Amino acid sequence: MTPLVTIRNLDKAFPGVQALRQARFELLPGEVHALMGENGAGKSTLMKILAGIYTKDTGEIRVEGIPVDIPTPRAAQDLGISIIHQELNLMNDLTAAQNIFIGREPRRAFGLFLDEEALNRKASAIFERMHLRLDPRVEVGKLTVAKQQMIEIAKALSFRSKVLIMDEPTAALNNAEIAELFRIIRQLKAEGVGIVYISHKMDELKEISDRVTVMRDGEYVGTMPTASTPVDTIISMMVGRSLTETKTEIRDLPQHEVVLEVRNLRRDPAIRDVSFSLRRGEILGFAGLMGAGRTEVARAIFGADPIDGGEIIVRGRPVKIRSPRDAVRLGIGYLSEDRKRFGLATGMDVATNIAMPCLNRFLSLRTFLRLRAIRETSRSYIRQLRIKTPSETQEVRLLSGGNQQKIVIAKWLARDCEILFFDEPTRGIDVGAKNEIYKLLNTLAAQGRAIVMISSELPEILRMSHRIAVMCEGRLTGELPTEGTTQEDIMRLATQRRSVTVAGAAAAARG
Amino acid sequence: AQEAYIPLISKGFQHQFWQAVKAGAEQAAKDYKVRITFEGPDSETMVDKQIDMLSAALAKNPQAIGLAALDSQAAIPLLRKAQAAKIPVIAFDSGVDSDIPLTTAATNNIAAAALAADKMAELIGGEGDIALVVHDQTSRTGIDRRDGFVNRVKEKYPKINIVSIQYGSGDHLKSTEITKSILQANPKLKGIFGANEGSAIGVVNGAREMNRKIVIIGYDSGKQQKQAIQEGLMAGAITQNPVGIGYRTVEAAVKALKGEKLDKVIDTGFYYYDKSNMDDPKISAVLYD
Amino acid sequence: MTTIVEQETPAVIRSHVFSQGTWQKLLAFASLIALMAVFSIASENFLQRDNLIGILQATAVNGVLAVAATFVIITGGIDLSVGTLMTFCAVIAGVVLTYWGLPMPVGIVAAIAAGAVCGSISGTIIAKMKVPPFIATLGMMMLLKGLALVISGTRPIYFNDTPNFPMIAQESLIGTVLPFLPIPNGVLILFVVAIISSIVLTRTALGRYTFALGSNEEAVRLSGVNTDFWKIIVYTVSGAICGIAGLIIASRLNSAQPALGQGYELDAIAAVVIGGTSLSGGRGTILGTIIGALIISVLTNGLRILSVAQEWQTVVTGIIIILAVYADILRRKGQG
Amino acid sequence: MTTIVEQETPAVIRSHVFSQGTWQKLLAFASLIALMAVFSIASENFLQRDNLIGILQATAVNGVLAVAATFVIITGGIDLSVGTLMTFCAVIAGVVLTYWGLPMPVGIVAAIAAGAVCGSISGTIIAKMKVPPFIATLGMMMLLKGLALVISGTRPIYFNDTPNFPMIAQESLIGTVLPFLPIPNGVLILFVVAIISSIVLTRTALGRYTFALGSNEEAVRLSGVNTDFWKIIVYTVSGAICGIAGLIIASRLNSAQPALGQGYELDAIAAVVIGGTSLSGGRGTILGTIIGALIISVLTNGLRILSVAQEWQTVVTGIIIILAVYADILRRKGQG
Ligand SMILES: Nc1ncnc2c1ncn2[C@@H]1O[C@H](COP(=O)(O)OP(=O)(O)OP(=O)(O)O)[C@@H](O)[C@H]1O
Ligand SMILES: Nc1ncnc2c1ncn2[C@@H]1O[C@H](COP(=O)(O)OP(=O)(O)OP(=O)(O)O)[C@@H](O)[C@H]1O
Ligand SMILES: [Mg+2]
Ligand SMILES: [Mg+2]
Repeated sequence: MTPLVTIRNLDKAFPGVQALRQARFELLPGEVHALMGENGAGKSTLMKILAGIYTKDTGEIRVEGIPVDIPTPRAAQDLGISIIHQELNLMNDLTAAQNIFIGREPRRAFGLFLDEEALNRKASAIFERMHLRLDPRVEVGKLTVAKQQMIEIAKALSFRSKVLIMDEPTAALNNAEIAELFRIIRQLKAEGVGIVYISHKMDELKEISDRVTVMRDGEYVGTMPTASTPVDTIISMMVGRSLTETKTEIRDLPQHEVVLEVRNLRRDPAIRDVSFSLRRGEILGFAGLMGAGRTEVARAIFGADPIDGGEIIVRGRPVKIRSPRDAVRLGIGYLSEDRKRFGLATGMDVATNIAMPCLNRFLSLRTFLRLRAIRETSRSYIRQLRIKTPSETQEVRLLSGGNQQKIVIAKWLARDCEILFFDEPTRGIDVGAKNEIYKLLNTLAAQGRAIVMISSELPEILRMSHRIAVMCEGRLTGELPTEGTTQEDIMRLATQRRSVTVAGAAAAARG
Repeated sequence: AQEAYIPLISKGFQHQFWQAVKAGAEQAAKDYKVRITFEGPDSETMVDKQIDMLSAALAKNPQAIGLAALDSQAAIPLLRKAQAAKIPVIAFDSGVDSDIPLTTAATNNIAAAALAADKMAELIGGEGDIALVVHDQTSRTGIDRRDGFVNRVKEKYPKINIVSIQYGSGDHLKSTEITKSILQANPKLKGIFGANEGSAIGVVNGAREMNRKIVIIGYDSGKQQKQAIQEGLMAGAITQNPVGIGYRTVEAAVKALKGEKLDKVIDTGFYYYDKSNMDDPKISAVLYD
Repeated sequence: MTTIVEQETPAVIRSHVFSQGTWQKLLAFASLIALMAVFSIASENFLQRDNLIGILQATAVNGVLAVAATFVIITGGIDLSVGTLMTFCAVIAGVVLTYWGLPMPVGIVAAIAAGAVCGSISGTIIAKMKVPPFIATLGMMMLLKGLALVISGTRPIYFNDTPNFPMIAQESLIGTVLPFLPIPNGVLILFVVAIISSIVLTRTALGRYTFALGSNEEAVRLSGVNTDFWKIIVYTVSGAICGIAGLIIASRLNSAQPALGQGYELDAIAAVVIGGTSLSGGRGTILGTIIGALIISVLTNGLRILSVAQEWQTVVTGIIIILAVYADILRRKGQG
Repeated sequence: MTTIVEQETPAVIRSHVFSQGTWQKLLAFASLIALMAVFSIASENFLQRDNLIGILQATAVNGVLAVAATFVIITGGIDLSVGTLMTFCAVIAGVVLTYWGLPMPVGIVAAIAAGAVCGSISGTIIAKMKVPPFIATLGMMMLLKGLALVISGTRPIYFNDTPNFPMIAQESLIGTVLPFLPIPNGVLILFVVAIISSIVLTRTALGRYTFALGSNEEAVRLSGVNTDFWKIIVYTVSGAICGIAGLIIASRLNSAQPALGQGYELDAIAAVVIGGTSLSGGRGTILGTIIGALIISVLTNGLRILSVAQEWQTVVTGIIIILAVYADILRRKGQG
């Protein structure tokens, strides 16, 4: 069988970074080939070259045995290669359907006018195939990250290509959606499509892939059949060492004081009457399905969005939080799930981003920046979190996705908040770094900080939390102790919908 | 021998009036075998741009300089510099509050506008509502023509009522719209004075579009204004002698270089012209297209 | 397999969008109606047929320029050259008709073609040389201002030899059919241009890419669309529309005035933004732009009719422009 | 345990960055030097001390305005009101000094304070009312243009009763110390303003937030920074700098000319962008802005010295502005 894609001896350098060194890769028809490696190993770069977004320095790419040149995304499309980008690449002002078919709009007779009905019909058909219920006419900018990710997937599927590259497609998805995606992948596989699958989630790897190629520091390490290779071997190939799992030990918490108490928080329509409390030294896991309202809760408490009602009590004192500034002053920090939009000034350098929330600390005469102190602090976080960057003066947008995430974390560590909301903190982070972050969370908790960890990865929730709060449709449907709780217990609460009948009736009444 | 170089810094260059001044200056340059350049800022408000032009002109080692100062005081420091370098300065179009310029070749805009007011009064029968469309609220020519007109009306024609004075930057279209609004707001309006070429054309256009017969008095000439007078849309207009201003400025500079004594003022004159005297050689000589 | 999204969502969204649309269209006129009401009360001369037609006529040039600017602004760009490009096209028409004595249709085509060519040059500088639109069109503005003077010989060009030329903007086709509604052709042209532009923006590929470019150019490029090409087309179309504006103004003044034009770009851009088009690109409507242009005309006309001193006219205009946009912002916010 | 970051990387990069920095600084001057070389060859009058000082003098006002605009543009905003704000401040100085007869320092403080107040109003409209900067400052531009006329009584105000007033910009402190270098005080003020602004932008919290706002305002807000406050401060500082420009121009003309000012904003913004500051915010330098302002002055002066016909001056200026920015783009690209 001729491989669909063969890449040999590929080099790619960016200013200051050798991203790829003699990289190799091979993809067979009907195969799901996982591409693994730490953050910044060069996975995305390799695939972007294959998709015509970057051009290679040297090396050879063959598609179905024929050497090819892929100068533009269009050339890649013509070769039957399509890609789901790691970072969302959508036109927020356009509708879902318009996004999916941009550049390939169906036309009416004479080809002058666009056929909007056909466009929406075709988009609906794809959504149907994905079992996704979404109005193709909804503006993409108004959707959550997860739904936007689903639209990216729909777009890639719409090409019906021979090679489909998925660069961390599941980073923003929850279990149900991931299962749905896997169903689609298996279907494509049966049709003979070759799929490159990049992910940092080890369990997915085992479930979906046939072979795995590991990269490290831009170099090829090896290719193995997934079934016969233990996960530990893959991990040690990735990081060049073996890792030990951390597990949160559950200390005796009830005697610790309550630092944050939320009573009857409301923000129509996303938050309905949410109450919970958080103790010093505690990690409270927030579980739930897409759109359950966890992000909304965190943002509302943080003052990023106005609330319609409810009380917030910090260290025993009722407070009014009108802006993130109020929150930060009260010692509350929030790591957004959407780092590109809300977490980072990507055009600025690493040091600036890390120092952003606590610039006051780095001032002399309350005016002048103590540049040396900023530099040293950022360097220490770069070391501590193993952020892969040439220096603290590198612009954040040039870093790999996972390393960007680490900078968001560093930023809030530097601010030294007592109460921290981590919204999907390990999204897009490699196993090694994930472990570091888990350790960090534990250390922070042990230091007496109170942490809310929002995560869509149930194993992570189960492994890290002292207590688990589950949300569904803006309501808190239950609180579980970690001890003895299973994924199924959480899912049951996460799908405990109340509004279906009520909302359905209301919709019917409205006509 | 090398030709003497005389830069002329005017108040503008795009308007037909200034183009006519330039033509006169170029004619004199040819006659007296000197080299001139002619430039001015885009609009008559740009006082400091004119100063920069003057400064650049001084850097070119001129033998003499002609200046139509936008602000009579702002140019003085540079004129002192010219004086120190023994470069004679000739003022044109309007004066400079200083004795540095050897002479001033200019129209008396106040008197000219007063003449326009007299003609207006005559044509509307000494009473009724009139309005002004002026090109600029703050420039010397704008102020002089407005005040010359308004003051004469106040002094001599108590029954004439000036209902509106508006400013259109000499932009034909803007002046047209302004005229239309004035006519709309004042159904009994009898006449409008347009204080420069663009304003006057605008008034003519506006009255035509509104289909209103009023007495229009313009200023300067140009093809459209002459045509409007011929067709009877415009009663008449004041003309200065722009070609003469340009010519006499350069001529005075040449004389100064030769060490001749100059009169303090060169009055280039102005005329009121209408259908009846347009073809008079004395008038047609100072009109431009 | 379970689907997660709630059942009712599409229906909710549909009905929501609909009511929003109708509401929004009505409210967009709010500032305009409010202004007109104030002026009608303040002066009996305001709400007369002739004055209203006058307002429409005064909107023609700025309206067409604003439509041209709308295209560019929706792509996230800006066009400072609309005013001088208009003048340049008028001068080209003058050269073709008066200096060369060619027939009127040739002059019309030449003016529009000149606009398209200049637009495509701006577009190329922006798309291919990656010069920011502000600078590319600022440069073009100066270049065209100079060229208009050079070509015309710094003299107005009159259309006296083309007797039908004033017809383009001044006479009234509608008036010959409906004598009580003597709307000048210039206004008619504005509405035709607006309607066609609106169709282009909402129904054609060009329109789709115009919005897409303003929304996320990189994403469009990564989707395999030739973004450079489409950007050049957008500027070309915008330039051609400026050519039409050039014909209207030349016809109205029965001459090409080479010195005119600078300053018109700010009015045009203001109309676009008052009309709710975002300067960061991705959203906007022609209807909004027309309303914006009308707001400016009504304001200018009304203040003049009231004989407000000119310096105060400027002050009031400044304040109203800010308030009109603020009202629009509140309206959007009110609708979520 | 291995660390992943290679040992040599930082060193390699640092030296790279260093050479890049030096190189970049030299190359940024390239267009300026090239222009000056061309003019020196073309005319012997160009490279004379007095002419060079004249060029600097001509840069003073536009340079200070451009510095003011740089602050705003780095936040991703735009300020169309710099020109008329300058005039407004000059008029305020005139009122305080000439009409009220107060001592000179009071006039100076009043002008700068007026600038700061107007700036803070623009800033508030933008930050609190969320009106886009283009519209907010367009409105302010008109408002201030009108107010300057109203306050001055549409007449220039002369500073004849304040004999020291021309000293602010015209005389030469440097010249009294170094007689061969009679650089006027206006130029000195420009350099002082530029140096202080540069320090503010690179070394202070205000500067850091200025860049951050332009880079990703929402992320900054979510970092707990009071973005509205800092935005207002940026506009306030920018306004105060416009006040300084007002003093320079008033001193240079020994009068406050109330009608002047509109059109200056385009020159100022052009200087900023030619200097490499991005209109989309987040990046820019004061050094670049000064170079940009100098490029414009040298070009204008050089073309005048060569006695190029005025209409062609405009054409050439338009082309050179585009090319200067293009050269800057190429330079950056060459350096990755
Ligand atoms: N445009 C660019 N300019 C400069 N450096 C870049 C650029 N894109 C990527 N890099 C660098 O190249 C290296 C490889 O990045 P890449 O995005 O391919 O990593 P990755 O394996 O996809 O990581 P992650 O798992 O975090 O997504 C990183 O060091 C990154 O900083
Ligand atoms: N910007 C927005 N505009 C409109 N609706 C929104 C917006 N952001 C969130 N929502 C809606 O609010 C609800 C809660 O979303 P939220 O992002 O808080 O969920 P979540 O539990 O954090 O899930 P996720 O896994 O997607 O992060 C959802 O119904 C979502 O559609
Ligand atoms: Mg990646
Ligand atoms: Mg979330």
